[in-house]
Amino acid sequence: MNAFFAFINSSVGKKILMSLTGIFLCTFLVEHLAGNLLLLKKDGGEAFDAYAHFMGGNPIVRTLEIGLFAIILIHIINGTFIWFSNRRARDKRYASYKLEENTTFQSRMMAVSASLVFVFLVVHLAKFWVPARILGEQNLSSLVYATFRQTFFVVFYLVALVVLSYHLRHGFQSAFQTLGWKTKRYGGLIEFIAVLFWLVIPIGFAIIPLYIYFYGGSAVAMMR
Amino acid sequence: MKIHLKVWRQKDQNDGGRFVDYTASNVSPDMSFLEMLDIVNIDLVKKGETPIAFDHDCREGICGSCGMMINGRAHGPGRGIATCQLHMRSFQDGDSVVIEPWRAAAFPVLKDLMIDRTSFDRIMQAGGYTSAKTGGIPDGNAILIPKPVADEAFDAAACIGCGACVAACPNSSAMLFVSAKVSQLALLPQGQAERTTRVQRMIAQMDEEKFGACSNTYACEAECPKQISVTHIARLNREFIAAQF
Amino acid sequence: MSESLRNDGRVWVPKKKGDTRNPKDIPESERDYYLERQYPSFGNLVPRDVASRRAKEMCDNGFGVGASKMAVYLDFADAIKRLGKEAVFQKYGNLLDMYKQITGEDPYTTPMRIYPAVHYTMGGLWVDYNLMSTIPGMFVLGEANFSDHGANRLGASALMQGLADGYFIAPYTVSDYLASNKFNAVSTDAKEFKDAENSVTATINKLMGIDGKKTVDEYHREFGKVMWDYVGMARNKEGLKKALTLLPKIRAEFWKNVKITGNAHEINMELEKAQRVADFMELGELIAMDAMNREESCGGHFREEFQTEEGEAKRNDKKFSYVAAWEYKGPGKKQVLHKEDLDFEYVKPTQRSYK
Amino acid sequence: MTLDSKIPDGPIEKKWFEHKFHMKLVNPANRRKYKIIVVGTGLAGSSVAASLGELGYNVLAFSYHESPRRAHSIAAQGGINAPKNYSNDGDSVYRLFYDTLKGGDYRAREANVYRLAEVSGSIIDQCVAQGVPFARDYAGYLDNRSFGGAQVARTFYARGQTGQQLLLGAYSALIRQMDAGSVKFYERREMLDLVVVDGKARGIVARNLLNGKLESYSADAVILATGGYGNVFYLSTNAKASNATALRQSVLYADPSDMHSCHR
Repeated sequence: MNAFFAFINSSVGKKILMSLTGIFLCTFLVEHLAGNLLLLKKDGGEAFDAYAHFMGGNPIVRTLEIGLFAIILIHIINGTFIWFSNRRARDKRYASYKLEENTTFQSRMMAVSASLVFVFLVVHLAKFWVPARILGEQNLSSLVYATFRQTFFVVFYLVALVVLSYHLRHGFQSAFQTLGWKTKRYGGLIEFIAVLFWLVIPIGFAIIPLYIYFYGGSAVAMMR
Repeated sequence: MKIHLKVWRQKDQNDGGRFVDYTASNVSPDMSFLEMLDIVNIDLVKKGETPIAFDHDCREGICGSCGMMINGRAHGPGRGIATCQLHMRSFQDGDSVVIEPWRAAAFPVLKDLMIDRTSFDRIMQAGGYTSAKTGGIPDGNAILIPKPVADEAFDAAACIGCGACVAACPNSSAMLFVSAKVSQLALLPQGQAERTTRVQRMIAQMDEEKFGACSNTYACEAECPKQISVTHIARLNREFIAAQF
Repeated sequence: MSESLRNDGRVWVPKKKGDTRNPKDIPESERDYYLERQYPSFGNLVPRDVASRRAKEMCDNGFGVGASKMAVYLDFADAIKRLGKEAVFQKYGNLLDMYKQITGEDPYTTPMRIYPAVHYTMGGLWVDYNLMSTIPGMFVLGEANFSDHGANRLGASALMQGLADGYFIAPYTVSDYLASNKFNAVSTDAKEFKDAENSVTATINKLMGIDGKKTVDEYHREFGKVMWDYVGMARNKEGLKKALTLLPKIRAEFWKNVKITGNAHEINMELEKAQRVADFMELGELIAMDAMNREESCGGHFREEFQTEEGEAKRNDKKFSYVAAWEYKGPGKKQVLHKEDLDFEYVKPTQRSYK
Repeated sequence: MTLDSKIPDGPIEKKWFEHKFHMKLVNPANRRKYKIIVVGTGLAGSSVAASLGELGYNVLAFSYHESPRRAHSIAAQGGINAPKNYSNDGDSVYRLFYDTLKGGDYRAREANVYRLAEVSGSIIDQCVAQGVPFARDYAGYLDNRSFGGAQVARTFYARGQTGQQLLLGAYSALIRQMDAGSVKFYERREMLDLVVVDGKARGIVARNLLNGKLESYSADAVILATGGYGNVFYLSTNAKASNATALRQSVLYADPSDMHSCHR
């Protein structure tokens, strides 16, 4: 236990924790997207609602959900902690510091993109998760359709997805670097898989509000 | 050439420090950056002022003594060079140059551009060695090391301990420095006996010295005078994880 | 640059004096690979004293290249053709990169311009076989002692000697010394320590008190130039005489007119330099005096009056087969010469030949 | 004053062997009672401080650099000789001895040169054990190249950074002893005087370069490993801080005129 505590308390241990939670959250995104794509089905939201109902009622899923929240919290708290200790590691700032010549925009913006994703998460949970899980909303698909007919929310979600994409652009490969898997041999493969997370998945999520906004609304109305 | 300098002057560790403007005239493009500073210093001494203190020694880019932040870049513009290898032909007549010491809590400023890098030695002391005793050693060829392994170990061993990785890193992290030694000895058969304790002790010491955590921005690799690859950091992480089991 | 480059690099100068053409435009037939010509069996691998002297000679005779005319070419074109650029990079990559950074020229495509400079000193403190100096209990190791290289050190032997002394010789001999002597505890409050501290303080105060006009660097450069010009790679009686009049003058002026800013109770690099340069000055004079005294040429010590018909160092084993050790008698006083005769039981001295 | 070189009797290949046997030893239990000062932590200084520390002596090591790794030994690029005859071109201890003596134009002691050639093979083994990444061929064997003044390939090298890699090897041996507590390292101290008590070297006075304070240290033996004086010639490839200050004592300078040049 002592050894484990020393491990997790070290700077590298904290980064490893960051990586593992980050990768877990990435896998959650895959599941989340797969479920959400049911919204594109032209059945008036029936499949999606069934899926939402299953997710809300199944005790195993509900337990996993607690785990998910715990991991999100660890990711946030641990990240904040690392951010503060990294700030302390440089007691005096440079008068001239051309970090942009040596690093990517995404890597410099991790703390900012993380904060924005957090804001998004709060809105997102308040908008959908609270009604579905706490208030007992049965017809989640209608709520989604209604939300994404509003220009404000569509733009808000698109912006959030761009920010998430930036966060994952650096974060995904960074996690594998921290876990030591980004070697000369596998570095290319990791960058390739990373495309799935920072490009394909955000686009997948973006299709839903866009589709609903431009086509989905009328289609759903016709079905009703 | 004429160069306008803005140099960090700090009397000692307790002094707050400030920027002072100087002008270096009659600078030739073939001069190294340190030779340019030498000229400024001779003028200062003649005027009865204390010259700008900076660490330097071999002036061939191998001892790792020199190092300063030049216009926001560790060791100045250019890749794969130490400050002593930077030449004035990299600047234009009339340029303004801001010169600051490396900034890190683990590298306190001693005077002007001189910093205390003994934290690096303390990290090395925590395991950056093999326990080879003097004498009683098997023949050099008794240990076979395939060329690709020897080459990769060499790439890591090329570290000159200048601290540019720390200076360039937004987190003042020393991971590239530590990884260079851990990686070198993890690759070589001679380093196997202490493989586990080495990585654990060196990282513990690195944390104790208040270096930041690596956030994989790779600014270190970009500014390393020996262009040591961040794949060594990946190996360090792997070693650290493996050490838990 | 490292001597190792001569392994695969070829040294040459244009056959025509004062040839200012780009080296690439000089055809093979108009190049003089003088080391290969003069030393067919060792070629570019002659020892460094010989290579340095020949380079200087070429430049002195007007065959030098580059803007200063004080350089010869070291060419990797053949090696690259034979081994490929990658192989040359593997062997010498960082040296060639270093050259490129200094000069802004690419040695893979343009021949390097090289010139000799002081790199290592064979002389040093006299020690016996146990590496102990004339003061009991004071051992001297590595480049600081004089013992193993004679008048010229072979390439790749400096590192060898430093480590041999440190790992495998001194640990035994120091133990022997400790086991063979009795030691009373000595406190740093003892009179001897206080005296030493006082004398050091006096020197520092003296240096700080001069407050003259010229910087330490200026004196170092001035003094060094006299050393280089008259006590350098080739020496003669006239030059040494001149050096021995110039050097004490510079030293005397230094002690009256050097300017050191700041104070002695802080980081003061000017003071550090001044102390070192003050010592160099005493040592420089001693070097000149010893060079004057040794009327022969041997290895790195080349007296122009003593050379063979082929321009090689000509020793005088009858008179100078000894180690010259000079006893320091205090500042400003003349040093006293002691001799340790050298006996050769196994390798009989002959005229060195690298032909 | 007569100069007694104390060269042992006997045939040249037996001198060092016999001498080692006849030298007195300090009982391992008594070694920690002795204090030894080492001034300079380049190749020679680091290696001797580490070796003495390992034997059990109390070692105080001084450097005017911030770290032993900055010493100028680092700038020796080419390589290090050893008569291992790995290249099968007829090398031997005797040939290295012969080449060195001849290269030095017969102005060195035969016995010393022979001993140097004799122990040089162990240096390679020692460095390999420390993890010095010498150049290797594809099968994993150590690679050699040739060098000035010799017709055999006996030079071991680590790209063009041999000096640096060997120094880092010696440095690692030194920090290992610092870690073990047998060597205490004093950085940024410049030795300014040797202290002789009752005719024996018993200590040094050093200036702490950070605050200018003079500090005295006593010991039972003092080892100087302070490098050369090439900077006497301003035009030198030596590091700016390579100096001769620590050499300035009432001891004898030998052959000071033999200076050495190389390509720049």
